Amino acid sequence: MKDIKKIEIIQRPPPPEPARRTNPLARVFDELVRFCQSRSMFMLHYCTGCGAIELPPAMTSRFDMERLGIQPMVTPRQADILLVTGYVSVKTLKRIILTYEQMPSPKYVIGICSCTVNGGMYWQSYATAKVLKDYIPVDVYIAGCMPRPEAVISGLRALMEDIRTGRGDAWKKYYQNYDFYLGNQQRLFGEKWQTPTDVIAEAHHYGMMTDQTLGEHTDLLEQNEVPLDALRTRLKARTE
Amino acid sequence: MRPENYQAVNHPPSNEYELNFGPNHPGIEGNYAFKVKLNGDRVLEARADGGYLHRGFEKLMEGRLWIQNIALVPRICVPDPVPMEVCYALAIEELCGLEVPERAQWIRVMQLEMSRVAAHLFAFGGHAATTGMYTPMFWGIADRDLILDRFEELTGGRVYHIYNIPGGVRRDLPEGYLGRLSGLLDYLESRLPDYDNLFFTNQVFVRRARDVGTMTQAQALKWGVTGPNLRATGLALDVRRDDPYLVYGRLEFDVPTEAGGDALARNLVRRSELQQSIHILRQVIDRLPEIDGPIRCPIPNPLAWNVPAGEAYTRVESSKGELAYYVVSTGGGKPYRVHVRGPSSMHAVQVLERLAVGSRLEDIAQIMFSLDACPPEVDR
Amino acid sequence: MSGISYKSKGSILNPLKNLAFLGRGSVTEPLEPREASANYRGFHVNDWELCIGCSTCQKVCDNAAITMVKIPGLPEDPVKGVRNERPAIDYGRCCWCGLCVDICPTGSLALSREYVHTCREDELDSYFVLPDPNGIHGHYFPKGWDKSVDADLVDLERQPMTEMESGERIGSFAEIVAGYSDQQAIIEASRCVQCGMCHDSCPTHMHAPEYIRAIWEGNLDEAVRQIYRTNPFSHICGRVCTRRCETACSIGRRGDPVAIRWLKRYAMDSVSDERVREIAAEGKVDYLTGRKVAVIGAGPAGLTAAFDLVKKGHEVTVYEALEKAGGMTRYGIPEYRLPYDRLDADVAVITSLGVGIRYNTRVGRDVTMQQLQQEYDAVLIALGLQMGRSTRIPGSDHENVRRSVELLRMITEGEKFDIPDSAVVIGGGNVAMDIARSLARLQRQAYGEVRVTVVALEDFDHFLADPEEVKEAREEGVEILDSRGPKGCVIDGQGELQGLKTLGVLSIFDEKGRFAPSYDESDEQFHPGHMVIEAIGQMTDTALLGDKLTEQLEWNRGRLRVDEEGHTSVSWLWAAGDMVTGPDVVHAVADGHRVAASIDSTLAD
Amino acid sequence: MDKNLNVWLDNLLQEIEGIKFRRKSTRRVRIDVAMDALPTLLELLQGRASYVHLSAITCVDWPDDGEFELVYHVWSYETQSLVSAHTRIPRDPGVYLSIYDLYEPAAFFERDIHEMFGVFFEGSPDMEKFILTEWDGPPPMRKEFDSEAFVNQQFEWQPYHPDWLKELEEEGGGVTTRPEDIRW
Repeated sequence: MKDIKKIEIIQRPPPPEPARRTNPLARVFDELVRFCQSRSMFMLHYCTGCGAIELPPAMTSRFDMERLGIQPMVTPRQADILLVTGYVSVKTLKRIILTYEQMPSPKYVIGICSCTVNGGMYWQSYATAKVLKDYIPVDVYIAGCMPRPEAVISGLRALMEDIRTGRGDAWKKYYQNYDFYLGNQQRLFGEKWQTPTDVIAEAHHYGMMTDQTLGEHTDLLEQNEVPLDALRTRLKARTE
Repeated sequence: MRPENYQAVNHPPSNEYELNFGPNHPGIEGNYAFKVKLNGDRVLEARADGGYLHRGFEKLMEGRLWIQNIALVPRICVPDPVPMEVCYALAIEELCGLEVPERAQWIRVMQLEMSRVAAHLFAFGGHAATTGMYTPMFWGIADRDLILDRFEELTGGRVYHIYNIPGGVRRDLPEGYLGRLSGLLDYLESRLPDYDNLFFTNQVFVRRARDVGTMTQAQALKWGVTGPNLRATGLALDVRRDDPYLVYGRLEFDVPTEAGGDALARNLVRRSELQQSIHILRQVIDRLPEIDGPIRCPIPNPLAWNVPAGEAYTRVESSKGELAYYVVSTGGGKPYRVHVRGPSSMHAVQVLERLAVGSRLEDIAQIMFSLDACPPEVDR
Repeated sequence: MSGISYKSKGSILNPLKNLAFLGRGSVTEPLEPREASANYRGFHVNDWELCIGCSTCQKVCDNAAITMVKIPGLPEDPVKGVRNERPAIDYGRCCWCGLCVDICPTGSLALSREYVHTCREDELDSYFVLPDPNGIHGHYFPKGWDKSVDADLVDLERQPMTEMESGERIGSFAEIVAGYSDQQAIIEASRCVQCGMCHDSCPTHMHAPEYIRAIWEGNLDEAVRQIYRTNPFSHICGRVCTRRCETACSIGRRGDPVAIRWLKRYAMDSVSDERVREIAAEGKVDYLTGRKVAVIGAGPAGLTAAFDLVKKGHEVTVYEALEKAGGMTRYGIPEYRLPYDRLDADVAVITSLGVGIRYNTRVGRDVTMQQLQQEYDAVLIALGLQMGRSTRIPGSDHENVRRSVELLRMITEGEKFDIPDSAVVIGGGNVAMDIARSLARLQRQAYGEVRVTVVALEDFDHFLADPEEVKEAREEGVEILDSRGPKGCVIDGQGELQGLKTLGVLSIFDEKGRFAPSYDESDEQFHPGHMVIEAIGQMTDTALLGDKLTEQLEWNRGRLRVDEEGHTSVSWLWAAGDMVTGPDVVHAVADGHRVAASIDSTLAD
Repeated sequence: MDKNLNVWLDNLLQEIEGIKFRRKSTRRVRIDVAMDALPTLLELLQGRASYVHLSAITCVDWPDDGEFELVYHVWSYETQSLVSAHTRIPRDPGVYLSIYDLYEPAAFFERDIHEMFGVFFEGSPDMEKFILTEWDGPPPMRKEFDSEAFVNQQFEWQPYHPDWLKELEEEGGGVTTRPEDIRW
């Protein structure tokens, strides 16, 4: 059964060419879409690290990111931006990847603080992942430890500008180079690492299959695939 | 491709089910999670799941010089960093026998209270947001930001001040600083009635928080609850008064209490502490100009600094409760062992797990925010 | 209980309270970033003019965020303590704690008020920044967190050295400097930031950071071990070294440099002579190579070479014309600066390793160079500068016009001479100070008062002698006059020397930088003195080489020409020490090591 | 306060053998006690001397002695003083008794010590992993675990090579000392 599937993967058709819009009207339409997109973004409400402490000021009246059209959103399914605020412990990184994969495309990742770049001040720590962009593609980095709300807003504006000009497409990299990202994830979490989201199928759907999408790591993914099961929590009866 | 692998999820035969609550959840303070077992929306069992913010601080500190750790310690509790810095500095001062100049002690008290005000504003803002009241959150956080402005002016950093080093503080007050701080206190004091109107006596909040997460005095003592959460059960216990450090022994302040022991009482204690902290800050502003002198005693070259062998246990009252550092030195250039006892390590784990049982699912957020649990303190 | 009445039910009109807020302004800040506070900790700026590349910031950085980068084109000068390296900051690590600023010995590093930097994933290289005065994006931002007196983590003040009072010390030749106590030494050693500038600037590259660290750790054996890695004359160098290390010391940029010389002295004095000998013998090979080396001159250079060679298993014999070893350090340096027993201790370490010294054996008189050539595989000449130069001014051939070298040797040997009741010293170097202060002591002992005048060509801003020497000499009653050139000695009708006439100096060097002093003829002064001492430099007496050898050798303006390793043009002959490098103990030691390595490798072939 | 404490401590000394007592300051007392006697001591402290608040339990690793030091910090709200009870247990097998019956907060600290040091507490209600659920290495707080070496082996660093550095390298300059070369 597994072997058959593996062959199936290899025989997948090459990724289709991204559709080109030659019609000038369509291009104007694209512009408009991007403009609207850049001015209406939902930021996932997930405080992954200490940099999150500067997000409430940025969100609330003093720095007011709502005037940019950015609002917190509680579910990943409706969020556009994932802010990785600072260090990511390995345990959190799993949740970040799960969350990221759940977010609908186009999605944007902002890496805040030093820690997302090169480990930051926890570079010696056995518990934190060091280079975020090895695990998920990042659109914008904001420097600081932690960055002030003004810097966060500057970063968000940079992202908006990228989206408006059509450059904010780091999310495509995740599909195009899925094998690379998965490989790094597997290195950290072990070979059995699985996520409930079928990224390969999504890559097909978006037409973003490249020769980098599949590779040895995705093979491993298929090999170790286990049927989805209800998550079992280990709860013990506790007597008061 | 994937659907063919799907298997039907076996539902338990009763209404009982298990739910992962957090870490990515607006009702969770910080990055923290619960696994809860529910019957309907009634919590049968809750189990804290931490470690999302674990960085191995205690291990990291063993690998760094004594002075380098001053940059590390404030990160252990993000909303209220100053007690961390002061507590660590106090421990080293005890080990080295350093005499902190009086002026530095007053400046430290000033920061501690500023930090407490900021943390309490943040806490009630967060609690308001989970109650569905966004205006108090906006107000609390915006007013906290004004304190951060003063911190920035004093220490050069908005959130991570890295300002207290063993032996004293790193800078003297800027010109006219106390005047501006005094102005800020006037403003904050004028805001207190607004907060009361909007939040603390607002029936929407009062009825939501009353009798949620109630603990008795005996339970609180048994569970190791400290700080405002303990005082909300009617016990006037405060490290600042019982185990005075710095110049707290010479300051006049009340230790406010409430009798209820519920989420409402805990918030009201914090509200009263805002008032007390402002009161303390005013005393500092009055006294500080009279106290001249250095702001730091001489300390050795950081690269050649061996702290004498020994151990010290220092306690500080943070906005969350009793914060303690246990520092062991073997006479080397780096700490041999640093243990951080964050107040939330009780509140966010055992206390929350117990208070949640029997409450409703939506109360978990209420309880967590009313306990002002700070996950990074737990995870460290 | 607080007085908050949460139990009141409120009123339906409560929302009307909102009206009170109608008049309030918005708290919202403009979208553009605000200016940060006056001591904000933003991105780094570094003043490249001030920065010396000492890498102290790198050591204190808790996040390993600082990389030292070599920048070609920047000045690099080990003697001044400047490296052409600058710190580069990794903003993927930095936590903006500002410890690097607080510890920066020069005060070049600061944090600016700039705090916004964003980039895309492929531009992440922009997180690795080489800070310069312009900041990360090349826009000017005012400085934020800067060096301040309060926050300075560098201890700028040196531990005071206990010295004899001038009144006390003038009466005798006892050592002036008391040396550090244990506690003082540890505190002084703790000031070191281990930048290694001293190591780079030292002619023999002593491992000063290592031994200072060892002193701080209380491990004095280790300190001595580190010292003996490069310098067998450590008692001497701990007292009279010209200490280029302290000139280069990065702490000295803004404060007192670490007292490296005194620390070395402390380490040497604290360890017993026997233990020093044991430590010095570590690493000596336990076999003999069967090669024999002759060293002429038991001064620092010759003995250092002998020390190295004997540790490599060669048999070394040192020929010394005088009756004791030490060369100029014994016969040129007065006892109040360098007690003879310490010098003896240094020599004893070397002899204990098996170096044989033949005293009172003058090559050229008692033994010839030809004999040495036949008897030994290699010969090293380390003669030193034992002949004083003369000013050749009118009257300088008078018997009471003496050379400082000769006089100092006589004082050391206890030879009797007529102590003049007044004297004039020509010269402004340390030797001039030595002879002036020695004479002052003798005068005090003989007449109870000091009448010594020193006239120097240089002005005080460019003085050659160490400032402490000048200060101490003055305290001892020596009169020092700067910018005065000698015109002639005044001799009265009876042929008695009466004093020296000097002229004011206009300039010392001509426009090409050559030594050609010009004088102001109208500014003439007379300095009375029954003795005039010339302390203007020394030269080597190479007569012992013999005519044949002198012809074989290559010469450069009267100096023996040697290659970089001290090898002369004659294959079996090497030369080292002051006669090659000029007068300085530590240079001589460095030269001794260099030439020993050369001899060793030649003998091994 | 001090007087009472002294009287009480005298009584205590009579009841437990092998106890060492040192007053560090007016509010800090250090007691060294053998591992068998510690539960008794804590029971007495709690039951008779009002030390009801367990502030923390600290574990200190002394690999050279082959021991773990456990420090129980208990605070008395009445006498307003802190007693730190030190005891040492053998590193191998690293098993000790839980004091959960006496002090409930001990559950958290014991669980934490179990995760971080691998000391098992018999009778503790919960020895499951809490923080390091996704960690399968050795207990990280033990001295022999070298976090920095682990990190360098496990993770890769951001490879910076900015333009300015390329230019400098062309001119003959470049990186001379990396931070990892001079770890202090």
